[in-house]
Amino acid sequence: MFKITPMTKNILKNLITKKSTRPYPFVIREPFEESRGELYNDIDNCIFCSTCARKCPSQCITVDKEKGIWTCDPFVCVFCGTCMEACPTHCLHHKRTWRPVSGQREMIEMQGTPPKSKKKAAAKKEEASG
Amino acid sequence: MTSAQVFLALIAALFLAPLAVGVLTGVDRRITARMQSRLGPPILQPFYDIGKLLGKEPMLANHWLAFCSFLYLAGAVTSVVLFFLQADLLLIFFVQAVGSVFLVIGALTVPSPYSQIGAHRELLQIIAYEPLLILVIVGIFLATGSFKIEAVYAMEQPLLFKLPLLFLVLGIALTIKLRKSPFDISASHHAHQEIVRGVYTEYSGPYLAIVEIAHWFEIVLILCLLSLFWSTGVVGLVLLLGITYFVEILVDNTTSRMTWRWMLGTAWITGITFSLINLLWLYYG
Amino acid sequence: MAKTIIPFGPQHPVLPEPIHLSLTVEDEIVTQAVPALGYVHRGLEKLCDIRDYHHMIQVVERVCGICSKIHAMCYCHGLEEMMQVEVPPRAKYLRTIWSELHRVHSHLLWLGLFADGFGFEALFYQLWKIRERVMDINEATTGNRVIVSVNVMGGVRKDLSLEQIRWILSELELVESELKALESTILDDYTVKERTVGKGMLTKEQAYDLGAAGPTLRGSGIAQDCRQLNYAAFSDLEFEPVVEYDGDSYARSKVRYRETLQSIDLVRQALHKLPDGEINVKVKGNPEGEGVARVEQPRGELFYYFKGNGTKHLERLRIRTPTFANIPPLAAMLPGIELADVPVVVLSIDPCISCTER
Amino acid sequence: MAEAKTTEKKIPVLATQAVENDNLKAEIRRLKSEGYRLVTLTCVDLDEEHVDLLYSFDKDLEMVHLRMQQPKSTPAPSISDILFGAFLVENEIQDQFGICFDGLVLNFENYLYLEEEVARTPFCKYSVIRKDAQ
Amino acid sequence: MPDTLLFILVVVPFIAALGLYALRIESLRMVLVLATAVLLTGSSLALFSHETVAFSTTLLGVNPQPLIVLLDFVVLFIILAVGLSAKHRLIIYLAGAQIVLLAIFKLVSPAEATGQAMFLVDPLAKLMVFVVSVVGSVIILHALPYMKNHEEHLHLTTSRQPQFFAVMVLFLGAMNGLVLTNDLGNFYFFFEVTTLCSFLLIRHDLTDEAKANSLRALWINSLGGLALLIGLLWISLDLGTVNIQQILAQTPEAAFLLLPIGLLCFAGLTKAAQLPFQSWLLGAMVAPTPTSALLHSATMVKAGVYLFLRFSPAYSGTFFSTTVAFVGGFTFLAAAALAISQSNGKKILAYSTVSNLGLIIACAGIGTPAAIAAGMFLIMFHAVSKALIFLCVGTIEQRIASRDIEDMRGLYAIMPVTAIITVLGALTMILPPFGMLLGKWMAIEASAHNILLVIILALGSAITVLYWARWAGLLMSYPFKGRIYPESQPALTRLPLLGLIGGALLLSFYAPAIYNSLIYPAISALPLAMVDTVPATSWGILVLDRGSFPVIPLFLVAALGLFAAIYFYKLAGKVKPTGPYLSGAQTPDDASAYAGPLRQSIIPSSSNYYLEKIFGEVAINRWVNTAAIVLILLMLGGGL
Amino acid sequence: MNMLSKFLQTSRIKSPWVLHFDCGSCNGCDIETLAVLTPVYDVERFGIINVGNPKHADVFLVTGTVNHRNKKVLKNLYDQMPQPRAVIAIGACGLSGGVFRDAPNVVGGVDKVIPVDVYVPGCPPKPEAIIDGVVKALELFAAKS
Ligand code: SF4
Ligand code: SF4
Ligand code: SF4
Ligand code: SF4
Ligand code: SF4
Ligand code: SF4
Ligand code: SF4
Ligand code: SF4
Repeated sequence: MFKITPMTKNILKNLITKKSTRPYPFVIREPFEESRGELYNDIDNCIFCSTCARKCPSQCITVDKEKGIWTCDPFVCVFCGTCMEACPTHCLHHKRTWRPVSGQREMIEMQGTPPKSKKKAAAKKEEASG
Repeated sequence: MTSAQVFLALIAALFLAPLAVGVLTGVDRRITARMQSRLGPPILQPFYDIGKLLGKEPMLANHWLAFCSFLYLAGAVTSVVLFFLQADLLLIFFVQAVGSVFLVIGALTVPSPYSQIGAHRELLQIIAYEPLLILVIVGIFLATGSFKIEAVYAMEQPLLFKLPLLFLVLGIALTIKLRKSPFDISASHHAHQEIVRGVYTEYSGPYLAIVEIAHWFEIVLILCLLSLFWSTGVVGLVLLLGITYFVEILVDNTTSRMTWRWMLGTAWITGITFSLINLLWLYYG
Repeated sequence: MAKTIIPFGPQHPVLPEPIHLSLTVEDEIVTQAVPALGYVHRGLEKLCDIRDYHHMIQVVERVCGICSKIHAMCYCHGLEEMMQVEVPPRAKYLRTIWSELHRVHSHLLWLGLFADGFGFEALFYQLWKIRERVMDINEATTGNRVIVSVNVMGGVRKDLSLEQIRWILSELELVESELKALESTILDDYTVKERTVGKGMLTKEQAYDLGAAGPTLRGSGIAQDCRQLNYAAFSDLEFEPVVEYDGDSYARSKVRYRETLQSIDLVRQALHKLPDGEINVKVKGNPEGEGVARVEQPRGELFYYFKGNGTKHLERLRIRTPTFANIPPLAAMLPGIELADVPVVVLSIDPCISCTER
Repeated sequence: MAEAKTTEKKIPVLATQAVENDNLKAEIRRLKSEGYRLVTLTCVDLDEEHVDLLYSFDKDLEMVHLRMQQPKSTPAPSISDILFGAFLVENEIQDQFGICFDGLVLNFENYLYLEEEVARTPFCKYSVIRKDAQ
Repeated sequence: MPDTLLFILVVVPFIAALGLYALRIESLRMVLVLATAVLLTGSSLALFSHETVAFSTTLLGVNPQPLIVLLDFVVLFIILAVGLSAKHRLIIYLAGAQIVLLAIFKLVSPAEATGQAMFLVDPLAKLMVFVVSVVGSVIILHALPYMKNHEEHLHLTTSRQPQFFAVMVLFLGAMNGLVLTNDLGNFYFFFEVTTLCSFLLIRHDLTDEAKANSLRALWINSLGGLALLIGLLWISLDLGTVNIQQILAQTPEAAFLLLPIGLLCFAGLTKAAQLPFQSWLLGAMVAPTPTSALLHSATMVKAGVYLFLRFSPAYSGTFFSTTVAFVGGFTFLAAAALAISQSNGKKILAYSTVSNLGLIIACAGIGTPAAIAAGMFLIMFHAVSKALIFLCVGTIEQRIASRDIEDMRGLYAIMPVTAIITVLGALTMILPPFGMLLGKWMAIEASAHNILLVIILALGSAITVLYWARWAGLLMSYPFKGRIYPESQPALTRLPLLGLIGGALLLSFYAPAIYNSLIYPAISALPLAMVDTVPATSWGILVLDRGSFPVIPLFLVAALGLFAAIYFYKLAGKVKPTGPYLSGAQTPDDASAYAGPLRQSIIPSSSNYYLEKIFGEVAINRWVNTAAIVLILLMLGGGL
Repeated sequence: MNMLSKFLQTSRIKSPWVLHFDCGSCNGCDIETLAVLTPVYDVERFGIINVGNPKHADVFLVTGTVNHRNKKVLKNLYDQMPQPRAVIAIGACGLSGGVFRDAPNVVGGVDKVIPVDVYVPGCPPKPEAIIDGVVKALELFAAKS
């Protein structure tokens, strides 16, 4: 009908075999190949097309095409990888390690070279020539 | 006893014994962790816990908690001191009951449902283990002819041979007192249980530290009682204590927490049956 | 006589999630239990107004973090049916594999919490130790331990390599053998049975009338499992719904224990039969019209209702989760039990409040 | 990535059976006696005046839906006296859409999920000020 | 001199009773009661100065015997009349039988002829006189303001206080007579007077319940009276004497006398409300609280156990004695268990009384010197502590209009002084170094060779802790920020409480001294069959041959602990207050309420566990009563 | 005296008892927080115990989005924690409301109600990240006194 303390075997085995605890802060395990950690923009390749901002389900990316600023709120990002897949130039990547903890709010702001829009470029040209 | 002996006994009772129990609890937690395939806390963890608690901001839901926590400590300490002074066993038992009663009264003074339920469960634990302890003491009396501890030390043979079943009965009481599974019903180590931390719920910060220290003294007392069962040699005594404690940890890790109804029934029925058999055997055997 | 009235929750160490029960007890016997909800309610169904239907995949995955994959699958499956998208077979198999892995980890998690509910700490820790292997499989194959985000409309985002398949099979072997080593503790231990057998009785009729779902329903002797609807790859796989007849907490835990082994077996079958081919198709257009979808979550039948209006925003998204269906049966189980059994009985329906309140 | 085969789309419709306030309870009783199990209620906001209430039932994995058009201003009959399991979802709809249910066995009076701070029905496109259920 | 003292102790109350009944003026009544109380207290204390055992054949030179005979019949006829008017068959038969038997006895009695010492002042008697006169006086004083309030609550037009105080005072005299007399015939008379007093006081409020309960008390006690009378007749026929000392002197040889002594003990059981006769005492709780305190816990019921202790030498060492121990022990355990299931404060006290008397009877049954000493200790400490708690409950009841302990939750906030006194009183019942525990300790140590008995005592002792500790705890249960109201009481209410608690503490402290001066001489003189060393004291430590109890040292340690605790209590007043833990659901404006379902703000409440299903009267009454009857039959059989 | 205060100081860092409150999380963060207690991560190594009672806790782990109902609970629990204490917000939801921040019944992150000392981003954060969070909170304790 029932057994009395069948757990004993397991318990005693644990006592003499290796413990399963990973000594985390002292030994850091190699992250998996696929792990989606901190998001990171290879800003030089970014064309400020805003695709990532549109596709992001948390709406945490803002792209300022004028100034060439790509901003992401790391406290809102849910690390889903959608933006990375949508980016036409493949300049977005997830690092394999997680984003470090912090003591206050912060934004990720990256400054790149904004692509010259045709209109503006033309205007500039005019200026230069004029 | 000479006054030097008394002095030594006081030192042992007041300082060495609780320190030893602190380390023992640390070892206990370590072994438990290993049994669960974990690394576990440092051996000195119980002391850090106490130190941390002492340094916390005091906060109370009722002043009487402070009052009662000190009397709990006083009761526990006095009983241990009396033991080291080799007083009357039954008296020691009644003195430790003072501590337990104040722990409960303290918990009852707060109109908090968890604390109240914990206190009632603690009372039920008290009525479960108190008769058993009295019977163990009576067993010792029947074996030695006296309630005084010195009579035990005068024995030539370890008490264990005469009181094997009563040793098991003491084991039940020990499990209840150590708050170990299956009897961790009124306050468990951590709080994954239905009444949060039961009697301890409302004691916090320094007051919780006092309660924990008092609990150490209670453990000292009950281990001392255990030690009486092998009073003839130090090696046997240490072995007996070690094995008993290990078995306690084993039981803790291989059983669920039971309900108080189960506890009351089991403790009384098995405890009293075992005691009765052992006592009758002593009396007529 | 005065009553004891206890606020059980919203924060309570045995309840992993915030739910409140006002318990009235007498000598620790529960005479009345009134629930209060709303501590997790976010109103996320309404987010479909401002997030398009692709975004919503990520949102519904976060209805619940435990069986997240299955929410996303149900959502995608329902919309794909509405939009008449044919999902490639390999994607169907992959969805099945991950969803069953979620069931394994969810059941292991539950068995652990259940053990903790009746104070069996060592068992709790062992089960969670085993579960870490499944979490590792999740992370290694999808990139995240818990919320895997692999579903997209029209298929999945990640593929499995041959090497990964082999590794998963060997890990599952370990999970299975380690779990079986605990079988006698979970099912036969005296103290465990003492705490679970006969606790929280729900008869077959009650379970059916009150609308119970999943293991709660199957533990009362009704063999209903939405996987029999043959969504994803379930039409190709062999399985029988797990049924137990006693209707108590023990029966429910037995159902879950057996389902864990069953799911491991299903993953294995699916991995062996995994067809080659594409893993997703491009989905064009916007959903229009009405549709429903049902899949089997670890906790039971999950029901989605969609109403589209031809724009990229859904008109209405309605999610009915299994715990939502299991709350009325729970309310019927509570009166008359001991206070000490409240956690056991509450946990026995495997409550997921996050899902319930959305 | 392959293109989805988008063979001439037709708008999917859900097969439902229309009911009125008056015969709702009778229908529910009929379904119950035929061995159907309540899955859930779904409330869909239609316009400023109306919502649709969908009652979904299941029997051996086959679903049946009843559809009832309900004016927002009048209370709908509660079926929780017939099927206790419905009380939770009816309370939810009270909270989210401001529809009142008559004869709810356990009535959270518009405060199942929401607090006093929330002044408007959150799930209606044309939100209304939440009323206290009487 | 002892003559005068005896006169004051026994006769003056009778006279005062007449006076109280006749005088209907409140202030005069006050004076008279005060005077009687002072007189009684003074003379009972004065009695202690007479170290030697004193005898007296007459009272102030008058032989009261004929008067006693007359009064004896008067009492019996009153009982008969009560029975007739209530058409209570049992009472009629019992009273009738007693009248006939008494007549026979008076006709054949040899007692008067021998002209033996009529009164005996030995330590046991002194102890009892002390309990009756001092504790009794304090209770009667407390009754003065109590009864005034009581009648105001009842809106009585004509005061019934004259009767009340008359009976109360009369009772004191009867009790003193009962413990001092050395003549079993007179003993019977006083016994019947207490029965009658008890009856009158229980029905004092004249409610239907009171009347019914008083009749129950009357028939059960009359049953005891009948048993007593039969035993008496038997002994007088057999031995030719009813002089207690002579009986005791003869019994060891005349072992066949155990059955009549068994009958006397049976009477003791009914008077002490031992199982299965407990029902009359529980019913008696309908009476005004001073009555309960005086008759039904502090003094009258002690007449029953007094009988056991008095006759303990007669049966010591016999099988009968062992069965007495079991009867007492069983009542100790069963009544304690029954007390768990009660929430009515007075019923708890009633069961607790029954239980403690059981323990005393068990002590008498164990019959070693240490056990007898324990019994005497218990009589004294129980009387003081129990009277105190009764008066506390009475005081509380008049304030909160309930005697349910659940309603006393948080009493500290409205009656801080009374609450603390009550808690202290409860603690003196269960904790060392107080006297009750000392007695219990001696009892257990003395009974340790009787395995079954010691198991019973161990269980009973633990259960006793349960019902006292939870009561003590709930009195103090109030929220930190809750306002505490100062309490004002009439001096005659406050002083008796303070006096009794002070007395309880002091007596406990002086327990070794009391032992030396009073109990040691008593038990060393007893012709006990159980030869065992008599406990001794040294340095405030009570030493048995098997153990020791350091009373004074423990008191010192306790005082130290208490001072430390009070110090920290004071400090705690400055600590940050917080509400109780309520799972985080507390409402913003009141930390001790929580926001529950349906937007209600709920104040969580708690209730004790009464375990009705396990220890309830319904659940176990039948079993324990049957078991008790079997034990009593065994006891009487043991007398054969 | 110095030794004693030093001991108390060390103790504070060596014995952080945590209180975990699910403040409307999807369970993802909760199960990771619980996982941290289990053998594979075993934070009892650092003396961390999950106490489930604010009166005994030093570190408050909060997961999930704050809504109108649970914000009161959050505040209540925080108020019952004695000093010194630290609050750790876990996961995108606890930090800001995450993917749900625009949902009708969402107030926002934990710091809208109580001061947060450490933010642990992720959805859900890995158990290792949660351990990092607690370690960071301990640094705060060390600095505070
Ligand atoms: S938070 Fe910003 S920078 Fe970081 S991963 Fe997300 S998008 Fe990239
Ligand atoms: S990972 Fe997801 S949530 Fe984060 S920025 Fe990219 S799309 Fe947005
Ligand atoms: S999608 Fe890629 S290229 Fe476009 S803005 Fe985002 S990061 Fe830059
Ligand atoms: S509760 Fe007692 S036994 Fe458990 S850890 Fe604390 S001191 Fe040790
Ligand atoms: S029951 Fe929970 S809190 Fe207690 S020891 Fe086990 S895991 Fe820790
Ligand atoms: S049942 Fe729902 S909440 Fe649970 S894991 Fe599956 S999808 Fe998530
Ligand atoms: S049932 Fe629970 S685990 Fe599953 S999705 Fe819902 S909340 Fe999450
Ligand atoms: S952060 Fe992500 S995993 Fe955590 S509660 Fe929010 S949605 Fe769930």
